[in-house]
Amino acid sequence: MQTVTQDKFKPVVKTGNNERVVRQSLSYWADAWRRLKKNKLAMFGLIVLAALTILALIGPFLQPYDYQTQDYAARNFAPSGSHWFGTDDLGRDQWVRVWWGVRISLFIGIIAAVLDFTIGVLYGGISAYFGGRVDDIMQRIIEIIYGLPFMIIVILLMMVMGPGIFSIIIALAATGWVGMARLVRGQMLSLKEQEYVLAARTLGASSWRIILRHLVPNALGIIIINVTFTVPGAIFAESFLSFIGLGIKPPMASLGSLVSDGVAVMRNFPWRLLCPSIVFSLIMLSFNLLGDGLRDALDPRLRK
Amino acid sequence: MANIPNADTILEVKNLKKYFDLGRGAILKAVDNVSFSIKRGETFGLVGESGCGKSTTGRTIINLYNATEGEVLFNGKNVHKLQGRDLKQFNRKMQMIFQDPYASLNPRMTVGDIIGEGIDIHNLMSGRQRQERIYELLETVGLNSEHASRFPHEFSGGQRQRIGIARSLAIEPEFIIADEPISALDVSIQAQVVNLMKRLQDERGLTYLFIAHDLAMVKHISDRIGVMYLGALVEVAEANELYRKPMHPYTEALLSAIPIPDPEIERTRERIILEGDVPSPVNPPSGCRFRTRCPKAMPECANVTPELKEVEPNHFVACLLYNN
Amino acid sequence: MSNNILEVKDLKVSFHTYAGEVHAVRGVTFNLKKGEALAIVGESGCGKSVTSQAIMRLIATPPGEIKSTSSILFDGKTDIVKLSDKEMENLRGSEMGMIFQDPMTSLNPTMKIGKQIAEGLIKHQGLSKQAARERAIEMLRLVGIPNPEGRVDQYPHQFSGGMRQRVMIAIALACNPKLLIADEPTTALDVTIQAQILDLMRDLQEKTGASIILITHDLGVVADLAQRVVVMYAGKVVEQGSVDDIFYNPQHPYTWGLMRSVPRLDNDEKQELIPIEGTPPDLIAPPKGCAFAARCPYAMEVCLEADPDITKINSGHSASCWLLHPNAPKVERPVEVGGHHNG
Amino acid sequence: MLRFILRRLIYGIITLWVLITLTFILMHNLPGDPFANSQKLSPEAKATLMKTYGLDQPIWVQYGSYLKKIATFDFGVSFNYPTRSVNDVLKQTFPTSAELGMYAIIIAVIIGLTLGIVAALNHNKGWDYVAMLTAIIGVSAPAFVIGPLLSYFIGVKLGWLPPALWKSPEYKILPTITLAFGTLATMARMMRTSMLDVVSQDYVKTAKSKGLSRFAVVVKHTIRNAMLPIITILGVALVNITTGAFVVEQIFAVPGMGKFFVQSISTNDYTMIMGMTIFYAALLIVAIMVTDVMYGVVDPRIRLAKGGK
Repeated sequence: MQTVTQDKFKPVVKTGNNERVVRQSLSYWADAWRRLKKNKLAMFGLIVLAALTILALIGPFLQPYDYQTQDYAARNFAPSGSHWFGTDDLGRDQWVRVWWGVRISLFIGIIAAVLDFTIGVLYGGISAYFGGRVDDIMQRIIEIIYGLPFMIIVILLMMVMGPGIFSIIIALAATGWVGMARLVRGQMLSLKEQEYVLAARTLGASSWRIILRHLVPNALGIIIINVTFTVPGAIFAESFLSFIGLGIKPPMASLGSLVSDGVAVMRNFPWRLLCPSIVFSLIMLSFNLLGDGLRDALDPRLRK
Repeated sequence: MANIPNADTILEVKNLKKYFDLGRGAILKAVDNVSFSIKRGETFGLVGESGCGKSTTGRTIINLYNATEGEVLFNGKNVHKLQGRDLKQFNRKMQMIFQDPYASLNPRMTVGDIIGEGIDIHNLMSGRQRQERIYELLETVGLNSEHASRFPHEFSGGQRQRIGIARSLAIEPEFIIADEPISALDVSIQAQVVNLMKRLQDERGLTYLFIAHDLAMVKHISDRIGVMYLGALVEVAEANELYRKPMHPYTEALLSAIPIPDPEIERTRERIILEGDVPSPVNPPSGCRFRTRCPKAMPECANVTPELKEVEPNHFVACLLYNN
Repeated sequence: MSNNILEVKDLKVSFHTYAGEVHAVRGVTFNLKKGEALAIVGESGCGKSVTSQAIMRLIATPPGEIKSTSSILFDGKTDIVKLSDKEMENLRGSEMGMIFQDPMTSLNPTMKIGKQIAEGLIKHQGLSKQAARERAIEMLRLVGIPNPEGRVDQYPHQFSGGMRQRVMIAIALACNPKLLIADEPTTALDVTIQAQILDLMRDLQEKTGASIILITHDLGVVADLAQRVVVMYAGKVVEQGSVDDIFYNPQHPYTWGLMRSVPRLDNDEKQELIPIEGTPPDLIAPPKGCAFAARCPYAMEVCLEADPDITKINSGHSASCWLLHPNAPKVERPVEVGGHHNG
Repeated sequence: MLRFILRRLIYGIITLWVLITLTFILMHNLPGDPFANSQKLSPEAKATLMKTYGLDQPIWVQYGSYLKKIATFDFGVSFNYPTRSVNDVLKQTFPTSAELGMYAIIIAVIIGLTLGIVAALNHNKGWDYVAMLTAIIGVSAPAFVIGPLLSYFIGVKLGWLPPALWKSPEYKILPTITLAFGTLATMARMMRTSMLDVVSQDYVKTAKSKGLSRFAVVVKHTIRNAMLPIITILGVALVNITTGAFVVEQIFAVPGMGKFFVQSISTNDYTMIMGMTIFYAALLIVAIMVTDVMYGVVDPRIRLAKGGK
């Protein structure tokens, strides 16, 4: 038996508030940002992406060349002080061409993501919102499109429309939205049955209010995750097309076409392969790392 | 019919049916011909096992679902025919408390905005006044004003459930449907929520439809109780009467199945153990739905669907045993 | 002491999380006699499930850790804490079986249920596939599944919740274990199905003589099935004794609180429910002194400073509360608790 | 179950039909006519050719005969080399591509799944990081980057393996690795996620509580169930491998369908493109269909459900 002095047996006066919440208050987005910041790989991806974006914007101006002027006196130079990434067989500066390629990649990636997002959210949202027959028909259409090998459709579209950025974007947008539409529909259908949405309905909330205040904010996290993976997908698709000769027209450069040209001459001028390959892989890597990080940060299942 | 409507009746459910089309010709008869009424200021408990249609009944009453057949009269008006201003008015008068304290609060909204949503929708107040009202509601349910800026995930299950109650109170309803409000909570917390609900009823003259599977808690809070089985109401009686004198064999079995926290009673108690499982509401048995598990089933139970009849004053049973 | 099938001594289990070490079980001691049914009750997060999983050594390490000073003596000789993984595998399933809370997720959805029962038999009793199958059918019959010959080759999704819990019981009892641990076995089931399962468990205990540890939060289920009760709060045992001790002569304010917060079906007058205010402490930083002090209406200064000793009430009944200290002021037990019985 | 298979079959056929129609419409909207390139042709000769190919007929007649031809597996002859039929080219190149694809998918599945399993079983430990690093590199560096680099460093610089061509077994290593890499990475990631999901399931705890050995728990209960969702992505993996082969065959000068397809694209050989597109598409649609059905067969929850999903 522990020895205790008598005065310790006085009842304590309860002052504390039982309902005090001690944790710091954080909104979903603030908390997601905090998690993302803790994720070193994701932050690496974010920083590299920022650096690449800046270089894509200013890179071409750091050298006194442009992407198309040919200089027969300076053919196939190795990287040096005057041509940081060397030159190609027409004497064009590789540094400038690579950053032009990055510009195109990022541009296409972002536009494709925006289009995917817009079409996908509209299609999926309409399908889920109206339900019933509309949903049925829209879903059948999706199932059919989903079964199509999308790269082959893109190739066909490119052949009809001819090469160029515009064609690529149209071709990617025409095929890429299906995944997003399915995701949005699934999200909306499950969110619609959530008790907080039912609660809003019993309060008499209008459809718009439910969509804007309840459905969209709660689906946004997963949609954003999907978008971050759409971007590298589109960048890959563009480079792939350019690589097989269906993408960007010369003299404009794309990372895909630069790699493709590099393959032909890699035995003699390996830097022509290495420079665009490394930059391209860095872009893909950063987007994937960032996407993984965002998934961990935004996925509600991981929240406690 | 369960009750003769009069001025005291706030809610009347008449021959309500709610079917769900599962596709391929399969129809789930979640609620099949249910009638009862609730008097102003009373608590009506609705009990039954999972899948018996008690939650669907609640949701159909509050107009989250359309009725397949039958009608729900709230203050004498058919709930499913309301439009425009009448509908808005109805939304203010009837509210719901939900089961899952995690899913019933929007995780992206602050507690203040969650509670204030009803105020915003009905344009009741704004600015400081709205703020004051939210603080007041938080205090009513035992929380305080500093909680308004926080998010739902920072609260425990019991606290969240009280936030849900505050949300429903914000627009000053007359009638609240509580759909299993305590089944997700720990026992010691259940009492917090139930006591709060009782206090609010006394202070504000609320009417409750209390849906739950925990008969002991339903009996504790309710004035009258309806027992549901497979989409049908099998017995309605005053709470103590139902326990003292269950008439329907299902009610009897249900009551006997509940273990009582008293070892001495448990040691001597004879239990009625029902055989098998509840049949599927997609393909319910003909006649009386309980007959496949009923220890007292008779041959004619397969052919005749028993109707809810007042066998004793204010005690209604749907069973052929009481048909003569 | 060979009378005991299980002796748990100073069991401590922690989980290492990103936020720090969570002390889920903080020194739990109790014994289980042969053939006895013991219930562990408490609120969610009190450590009752962790205790049961520690006995089965089902706690993933890491993040979990059973402290090496703990001991769980099985059948008077084997210390479960010190067994190698291999030795533990031989004990699990053959000497002790377990039933989990959710029958919908506890069975492998892609394996025939007969095979799921047979697995343990093949491993522990060296039965042939055919013999194990025969025994699986026998087990299904024993747990009351109609047409076991036909059902043995079906998959879990073809069974209802109650039927799946019967299958789980068949799996747990297949090798005639000496100890059956049931972790909230009826919580996910409807009352009429719960009655079936409780009935079955009582029946099987009589037939097999297995000892049972029943984890539950439902005092009704405790009164129905258990002979002894351990009440846990915040990772510690606050009171333990026979069911009669706990229900008719409870000593700890937390036990009182548990009893007062549930309504009784057999009470006609509307008694007031008295909730335990507040919420249990976060076990990342367990409070100094008695963990219940913050919610206890009788808390004294000493409660906030030091953990109370275990006080013996009678041979099998003990509680940890400063109110039981000889110098403590006398507190009347609330009348609602154990009221109509001369404890 | 029968209903489930039938449903998949009908979808497959509709998809195929949509694709054939799409191909037809797109081909008819190509800029210029197919003979625009050959300036040597006189207008008369051109008209004769148009007649031979039925291009002077109304469009729906063309569509009808097109469908009929495809239904009888007659893809016509090459526009550019009228002596070569599309079928001949397919017969000639398909075996090579199939061989390469087969190797790649086998390697991707075996190594990918192993990597995923190892990573999941060593969650947040060394092996997990190694596996995931491999996976993320695989996802970030597609075939047209990995391929040339492997060819250059291992083939040209180090000279360990032939940098190109498709002859004896050692020639086949680099193309196979290149083609398998991306899919391998996807497989590894998927399998890891799926495994981590299954490991935390209650039934794994049940399996442990029976006293099964760690090995038995992992093999019989965890991996088995974790594989189920992987089956559904096998179809997609096959699609990726097929399109990846366009590039890989180009880089390593493998005389397969992909290389020929890319060549046809650059020479605007329209009948060839059409024929090959449909062949490819049919192949892939069937593959997706088969994996879908396979999933249904393996998962008893679908197999034994009444009337499909």
